[in-house]
Amino acid sequence: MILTWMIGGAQGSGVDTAANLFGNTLGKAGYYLFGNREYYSNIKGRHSYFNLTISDKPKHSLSEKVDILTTFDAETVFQHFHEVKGHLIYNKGLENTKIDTVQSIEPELVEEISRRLGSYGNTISAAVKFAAEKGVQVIPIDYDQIARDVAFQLKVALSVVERVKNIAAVAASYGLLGLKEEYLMQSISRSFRNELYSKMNTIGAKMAMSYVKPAYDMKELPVDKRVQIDGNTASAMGKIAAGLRFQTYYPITPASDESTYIEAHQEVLTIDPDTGDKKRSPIVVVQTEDELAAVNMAIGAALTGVRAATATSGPGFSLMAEGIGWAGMDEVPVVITYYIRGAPSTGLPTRSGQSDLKFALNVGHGEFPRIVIASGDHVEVFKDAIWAFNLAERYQTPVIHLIEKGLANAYTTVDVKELDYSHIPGDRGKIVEGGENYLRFKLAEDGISPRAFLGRAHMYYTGDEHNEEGHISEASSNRIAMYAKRMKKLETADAEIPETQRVSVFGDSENVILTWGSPKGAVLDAMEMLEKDGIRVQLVQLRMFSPFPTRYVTKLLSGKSKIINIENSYTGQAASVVKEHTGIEATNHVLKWNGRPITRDEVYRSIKLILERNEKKVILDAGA
Amino acid sequence: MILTWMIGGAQGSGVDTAANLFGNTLGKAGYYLFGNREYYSNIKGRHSYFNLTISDKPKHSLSEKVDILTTFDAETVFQHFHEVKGHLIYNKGLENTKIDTVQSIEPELVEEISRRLGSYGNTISAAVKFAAEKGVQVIPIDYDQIARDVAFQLKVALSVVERVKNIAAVAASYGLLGLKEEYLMQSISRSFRNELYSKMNTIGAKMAMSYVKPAYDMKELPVDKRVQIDGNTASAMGKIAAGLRFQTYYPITPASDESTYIEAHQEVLTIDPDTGDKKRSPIVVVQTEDELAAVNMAIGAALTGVRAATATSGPGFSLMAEGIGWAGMDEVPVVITYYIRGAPSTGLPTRSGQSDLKFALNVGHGEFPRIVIASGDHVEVFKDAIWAFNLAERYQTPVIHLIEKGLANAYTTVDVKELDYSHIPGDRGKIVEGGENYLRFKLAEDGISPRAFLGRAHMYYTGDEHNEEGHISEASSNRIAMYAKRMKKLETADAEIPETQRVSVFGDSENVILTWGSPKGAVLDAMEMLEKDGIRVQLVQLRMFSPFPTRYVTKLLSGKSKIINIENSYTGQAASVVKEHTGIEATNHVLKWNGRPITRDEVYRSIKLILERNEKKVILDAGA
Amino acid sequence: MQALRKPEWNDWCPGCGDFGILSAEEMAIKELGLDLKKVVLVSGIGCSGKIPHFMRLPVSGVHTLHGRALAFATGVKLANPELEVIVNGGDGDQLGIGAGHFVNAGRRNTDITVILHDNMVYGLTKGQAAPTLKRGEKPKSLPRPNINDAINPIAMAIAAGYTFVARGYSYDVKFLKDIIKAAIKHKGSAFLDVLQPCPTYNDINTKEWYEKRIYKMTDLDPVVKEPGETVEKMTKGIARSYEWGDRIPLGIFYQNELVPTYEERIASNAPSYKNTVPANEKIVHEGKFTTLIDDLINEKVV
Amino acid sequence: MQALRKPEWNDWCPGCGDFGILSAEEMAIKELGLDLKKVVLVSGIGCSGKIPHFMRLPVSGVHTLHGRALAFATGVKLANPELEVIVNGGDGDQLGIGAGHFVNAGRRNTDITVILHDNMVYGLTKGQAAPTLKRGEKPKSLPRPNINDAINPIAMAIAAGYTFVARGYSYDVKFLKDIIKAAIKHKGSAFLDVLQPCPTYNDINTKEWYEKRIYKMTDLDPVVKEPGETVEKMTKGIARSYEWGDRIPLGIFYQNELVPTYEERIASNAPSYKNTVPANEKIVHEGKFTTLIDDLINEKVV
Ligand SMILES: Cc1ncc(C[n+]2csc(CCOP(=O)(O)OP(=O)(O)O)c2C)c(N)n1
Ligand SMILES: Cc1ncc(C[n+]2csc(CCOP(=O)(O)OP(=O)(O)O)c2C)c(N)n1
Ligand code: SF4
Ligand code: SF4
Ligand SMILES: [Mg+2]
Ligand SMILES: [Mg+2]
Repeated sequence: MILTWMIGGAQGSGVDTAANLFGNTLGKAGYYLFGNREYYSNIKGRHSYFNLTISDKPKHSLSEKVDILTTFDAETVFQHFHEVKGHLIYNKGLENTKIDTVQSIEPELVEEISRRLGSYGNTISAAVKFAAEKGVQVIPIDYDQIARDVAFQLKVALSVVERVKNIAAVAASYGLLGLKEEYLMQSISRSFRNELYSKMNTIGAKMAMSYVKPAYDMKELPVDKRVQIDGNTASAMGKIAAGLRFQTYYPITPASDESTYIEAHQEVLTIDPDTGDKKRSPIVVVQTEDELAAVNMAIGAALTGVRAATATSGPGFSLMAEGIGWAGMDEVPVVITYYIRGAPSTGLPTRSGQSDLKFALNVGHGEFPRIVIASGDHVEVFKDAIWAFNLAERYQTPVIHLIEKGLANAYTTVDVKELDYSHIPGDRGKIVEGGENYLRFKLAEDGISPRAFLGRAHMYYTGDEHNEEGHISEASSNRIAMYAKRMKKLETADAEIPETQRVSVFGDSENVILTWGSPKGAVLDAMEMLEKDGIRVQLVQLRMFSPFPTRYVTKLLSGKSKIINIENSYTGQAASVVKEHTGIEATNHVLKWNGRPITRDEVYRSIKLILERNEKKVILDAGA
Repeated sequence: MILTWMIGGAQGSGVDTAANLFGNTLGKAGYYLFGNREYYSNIKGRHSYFNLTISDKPKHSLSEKVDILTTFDAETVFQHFHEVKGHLIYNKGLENTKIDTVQSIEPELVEEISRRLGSYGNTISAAVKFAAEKGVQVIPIDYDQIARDVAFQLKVALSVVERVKNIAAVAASYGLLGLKEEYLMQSISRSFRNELYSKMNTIGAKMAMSYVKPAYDMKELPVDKRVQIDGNTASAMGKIAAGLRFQTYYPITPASDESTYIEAHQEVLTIDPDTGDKKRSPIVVVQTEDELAAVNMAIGAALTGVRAATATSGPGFSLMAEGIGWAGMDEVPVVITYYIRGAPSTGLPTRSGQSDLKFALNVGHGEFPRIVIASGDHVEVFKDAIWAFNLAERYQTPVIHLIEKGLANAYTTVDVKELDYSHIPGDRGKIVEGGENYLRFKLAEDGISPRAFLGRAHMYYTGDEHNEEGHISEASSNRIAMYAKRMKKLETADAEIPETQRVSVFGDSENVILTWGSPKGAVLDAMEMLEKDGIRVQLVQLRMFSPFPTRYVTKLLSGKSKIINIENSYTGQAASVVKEHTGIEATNHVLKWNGRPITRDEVYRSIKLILERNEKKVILDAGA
Repeated sequence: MQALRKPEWNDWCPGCGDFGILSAEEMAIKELGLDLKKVVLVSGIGCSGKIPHFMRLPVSGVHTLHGRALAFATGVKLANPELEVIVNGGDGDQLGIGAGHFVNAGRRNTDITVILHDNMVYGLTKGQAAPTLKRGEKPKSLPRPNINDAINPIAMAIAAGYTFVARGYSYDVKFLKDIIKAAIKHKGSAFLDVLQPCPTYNDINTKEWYEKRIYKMTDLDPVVKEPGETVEKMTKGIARSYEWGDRIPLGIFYQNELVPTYEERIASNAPSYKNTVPANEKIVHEGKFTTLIDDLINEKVV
Repeated sequence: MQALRKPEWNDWCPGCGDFGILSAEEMAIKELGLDLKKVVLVSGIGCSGKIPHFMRLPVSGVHTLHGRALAFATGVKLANPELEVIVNGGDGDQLGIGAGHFVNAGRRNTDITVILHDNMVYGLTKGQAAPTLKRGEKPKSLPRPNINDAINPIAMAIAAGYTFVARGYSYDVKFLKDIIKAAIKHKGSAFLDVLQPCPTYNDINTKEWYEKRIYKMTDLDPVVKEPGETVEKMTKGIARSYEWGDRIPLGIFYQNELVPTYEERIASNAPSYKNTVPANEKIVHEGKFTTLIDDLINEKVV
């Protein structure tokens, strides 16, 4: 069972709260959720929306069309009417609103929507008619009447109850599901501590529900212990679990929510290994003056032995290039959580993308070992955040953890047992006390010199080429050996980290889908859809790009009929990285660079197109 | 005829002047030169040396061994005695100096040299003996006596004439050549305007020459009009020729010499196209507060229509990542001259390398077109500097011009006619006046929108995704089109720029040497040496990395027996770029990462090793 | 002056102080009768950074990178000194990530106008503490009270070398407009600290809060009339800028036109700069380069 | 205190003012009897940046990136407040490329000591103008006179929020040593402007030049004894810092221990920081993580 739902509204108008409340209700009712928030780089007034997949089994992707679209403003209808296949709930009072009077819609988009509406006209009524003619049930709701009634009942001014429309929209859509009303009412009273708001929304919700009749016949399901988390939180939790003690950040979308979460949970509970006593320990969180400071401060902290990290996204990462190089040169374990958003430059700051992969792989002048991992879903985000620290300390090198905005701001429900990490040992690598003649950069077969913490022994660090002691050295033979020692670590890592941990494989077929990051979910969900049509494909998901699992990928891709690269970029970067390492070329490409996540429907359709017509390049464009 | 010569001495002790004086003298005598300066990241006291190839035909590389090593200090002898094959001139007064008393030699190096000297002992005498036993003519000079005599003759204190030792060392080596004494004397009087110094050096030179007898029988040769230039100057001249009007920089080795040169020649002579009148025009040169400012200030200037550039090296380039992305997003023609030095991090700041290639190719988050070219010799540096501006304006995109330290600080003599650039037309691309409804980012088939200068019409720029007018736009369809338009420019460039201009090919053979940048010279010179042994190889020199000449390189490399990649890096970056684009893998690698340039002897030996024994990877280490 | 095809929709929050700055800036440009084609607004990233897109006059806009507006603006101005360059940026933009450029631009005194949207928060990233937020304050979006001390932008600007340093308030549009006009007319780098309420995230320094406190200085003579007065006027301006609390002064804190502009300084080293606009030079004519390098080559002939 | 295996060869130019700073710093560390293992010198890039390699005491050294020493140092100190962190950097390093960190570090008042090697040139890159070089001056390696105004580091530091701001002279080693000791002992960010002749590139501000001009201030009481005095002492310190020319004052310009350090401020939000050194925490014990996240998970249970 799978149901897709959407709500939209202006930023700052309470649509966030409404969507979360709806999600919570469904979660409580035992459903798995995968939801994503799309929004403009704007604080108030521009259009934002939530796209939610609700299912009795875990799902990891979005759909292109939704069963239910619930709205209370005009823009949401204009932006999304063509995406609805089941029910469209709209504000009756806005029927005559014309598209060109909705100022928050960008001129390009007005043109496009007008073209789409064509002869239907240019009003909400036209859009609704368009949908209705395509078989959508359209449900007008008199939100103004509801607001007036609520204001009257509570004896407050109309302006006070303005926001009841959000919850009314949620409630109307909830009413279609066939679930118990009390679930929703409980969510409302949990969400609104303020008594007036709680009452107002309860009344409003009931009124709205009276407009609709159950249409989807959903039942409550038994729930295991489940959490609802977004990618930012998953990463933060993973870091904290791994023992993070120092996090720096400079505000940037979509990364800073991670740091804000850590800041709000700055005192963590720890257990004293010797006594078993529990106590609070501090995580130092510093909002720095810029990302140059953020990365270098984290590096400085890492030298003292704390697990230190920073989190940023494209523009900030660009500023970290030099610092990451120093960490590589000085063999500092530091984790950089890299949230990828729409690029280049300021780009689409609140949208998603995967076009920063090759930059992450090549950041910083010169050659130094770096480890780059990429998560494909929320559980991976959580566990990779732990893995990242283990890798950083074991190989004494910066680790870049890639998470796309499409995961960061997406949320999902996960069975708590999936977050169990007790099988992941904490690995701090070669740590020593130091002592008198300690040599921080002692040459070693595997490239890894025993590391002492700054403050425990005396030692030297420099970004210049250095000798074993850490003093500047320009001697040719020292240079050759020290450089090779550093690079050797990557070979050691390549030998030690099982390739099967660096690539995930799902299914088996002569037709392979190659992807990484968030498209994983869409591909997995599409694979189920394809399977119903009797089509089997194999998914090869790249989890670590450096050191690259060359042998395994070569083996996996050799002799396949089709290698279909699916990516949120223009040039298909992962495919070119694969080719660089293996010489094997993707045969087909499915690419999307409009900043919106890839949906399972798009994957489904593209794969069919490719298998049936051998389309070389499919360009995707779903998402308003 | 080819002769190799070397002089060394502590930084700041006048060895620069001495080496230049020697070079000028040989240049005047009609010889072609190729010289390189190696030095520590230090102002005074550490060892520096010049390695010079002198020939009757143009040469473009250094040798591993030198015919003549002339010295006046102890360190130079210790660092280089094993590299001499002909004559070693040294300071008699230092014969008993022990290696471990020379404090400026790094401890790693002391150990290494001591090992090399082995049972010979640990003094200058030991080193001299080592050389003598290998057949080297050793020439002790009593520099102290010379200094005393000069001081006496001129009636000045001994301390005043300390520096006569430099010129004496030069003169002694000059005496071996068999060239007319007056050439040297003229050079001395041209170099030293100060009468006392001129006299002192003239007398000292004569005295030193009396220690030696001609051994090389060189003759003066007829000279065409020839210039002696280093890479920094060649780049500066090219930029000025191309119409540079705005240059920013932040001091950094080895880039800032370019900017200092431009600053010193800030008012250029121009010819008025309409009247034929000549006048002076200013080049604005700004020493900025950092490289963030440098790149962004140049971009700002470029918006107004001037040809604007900046020059930097690794650490500075790392800081330019974000700015370059903005220029890519906003289609700004800006040239970044990227001097590559020993990396990563601060690395070997005064040494050479090629390990920044992939960073340059992938700099900045996200995808945007960028053009990356690399020069292999001084003439290419000059012409590429012009080409860079033409490309930048034609494709409205940042152009990165790669020059290694090994070219920047190397000098050569070039026939003036080689610098003729009258066949290169100035190409400013699509420029318009603008006018009322000017759209800076108008969609165009070839991706190139007509460009008006800021101040001529009103227009908008933003690093956010934008519409044709330059206003922020997040609409999906606009994003798809605008992004594709930008990327289209690279395809247009790929279609327009002849691939033969992007790859240079020398010779023909089933065995190909693949390289780029400064190793070109060493390879060409080695090819002559190999030819004498009856060995033919082909050189494929990559000149442009983006857009990559995929078809031509594929054609060139397909079906070859051996593809030997020669590079100043650890991982062989150009080879991996080639593989990424063509799927073709180098069969053998010759790699060097000690910061010293590749010599022709190393190439010669490596190729033999590879052709004879199919050595997979040859690691080079020449150069003190 | 012609209207745009269609003005961009202004997506600042209702009640945002940025509206006042926009209006004042438009009025100042209009009243000064500037050639609009030659007016270039250079801005940083933040709510404030969007200002060029929202201006209803057909000037040009360059919406740059977070913290880098001053670098871009300097490039624009020096390459074409005929342009009127105005920089707008947030407090995070100019004094956090951009502080290095802010300080070093003061040392140049390029003839530009710099307007700080001082709302004490990082607006566009959802209300984190900006460098002008006082220590201990906790506007609603901060999880915990701010632990950084505030920068005093006026003191910093005077110390850095700006030659016109003033403060305005975004809802007193008329006064602000007059100060912007003075800043534009000023020869050299003019810096304007504009107190800008952010009703969405800053619930401490609100309109009401300011309007109880601000007043226009009448007792300070900020103008340096001869070089000897410089240090005295600078320190007086700095001292006054620390007045903050019950009373917050608006107006000019320091002004000095005796310091040469960067343009003048360039011309002192390269006299041709005085009467040549680099951006107007025809560097290529019918495919031929107009710059001659024979002299440079001859210098290098062996 | 044990000697190093072999001290690094010091490759500064003969007569460089950096030698005096090195000696004074060594003496200060020795005389304060600090635990040498816990002393960390963090430096930038430049001649000055090499100082940790040259120190003859077995302290630790972190030779960082050009302009970034303060960021590294802050990370070191906050992760392990038991360490004594001293930052050395050039004027280009700290006030040019590092100006943003310089200003913003003042706002934190972390308990570190910052020493500026003020030689007015970019030494290691061959003598270009540094931000403290006065406009119009032309030390020998500049092709043309400097066209930037100089930064006044003392004024800038006070304005930025450093709570101990002083000036020393590199050849008066004893006086400098005493000031460094005071700076290290000071609770909060201490900034020291050290006049450092560069005999190789700065032929204007030489030893002789300085020694005719410098004097030790005795008439300024720089210490803030109660909060009400703050602005007055700050502005007095700033005003005095403009004295430059025939007479150049050395000594403390401003000192204020009433401002809480960043460490104290962190502890005010996270009390466990008061008695926990993050760097000493055992975050992994026999392969098991010691941090418990059950509460965090429970918060998110649906
Ligand atoms: C290098 C970089 N880091 C971070 C960001 C994210 N960012 C966008 S706006 C903003 C803050 C804006 O605050 P402020 O400058 O005060 O402007 P306001 O929104 O308050 O006007 C930040 C940090 C960015 N765009 N670039
Ligand atoms: C990002 C970056 N830009 C430029 C450089 C080159 N660089 C090395 S030292 C130096 C200047 C040093 O001057 P200063 O900081 O005053 O120190 P000093 O040598 O005078 O002690 C510069 C610019 C660098 N290392 N990194
Ligand atoms: S967040 Fe604040 S500064 Fe930004 S637009 Fe809204 S009110 Fe204005
Ligand atoms: S260049 Fe100047 S600052 Fe650097 S070591 Fe030499 S004298 Fe000292
Ligand atoms: Mg702000
Ligand atoms: Mg300096």
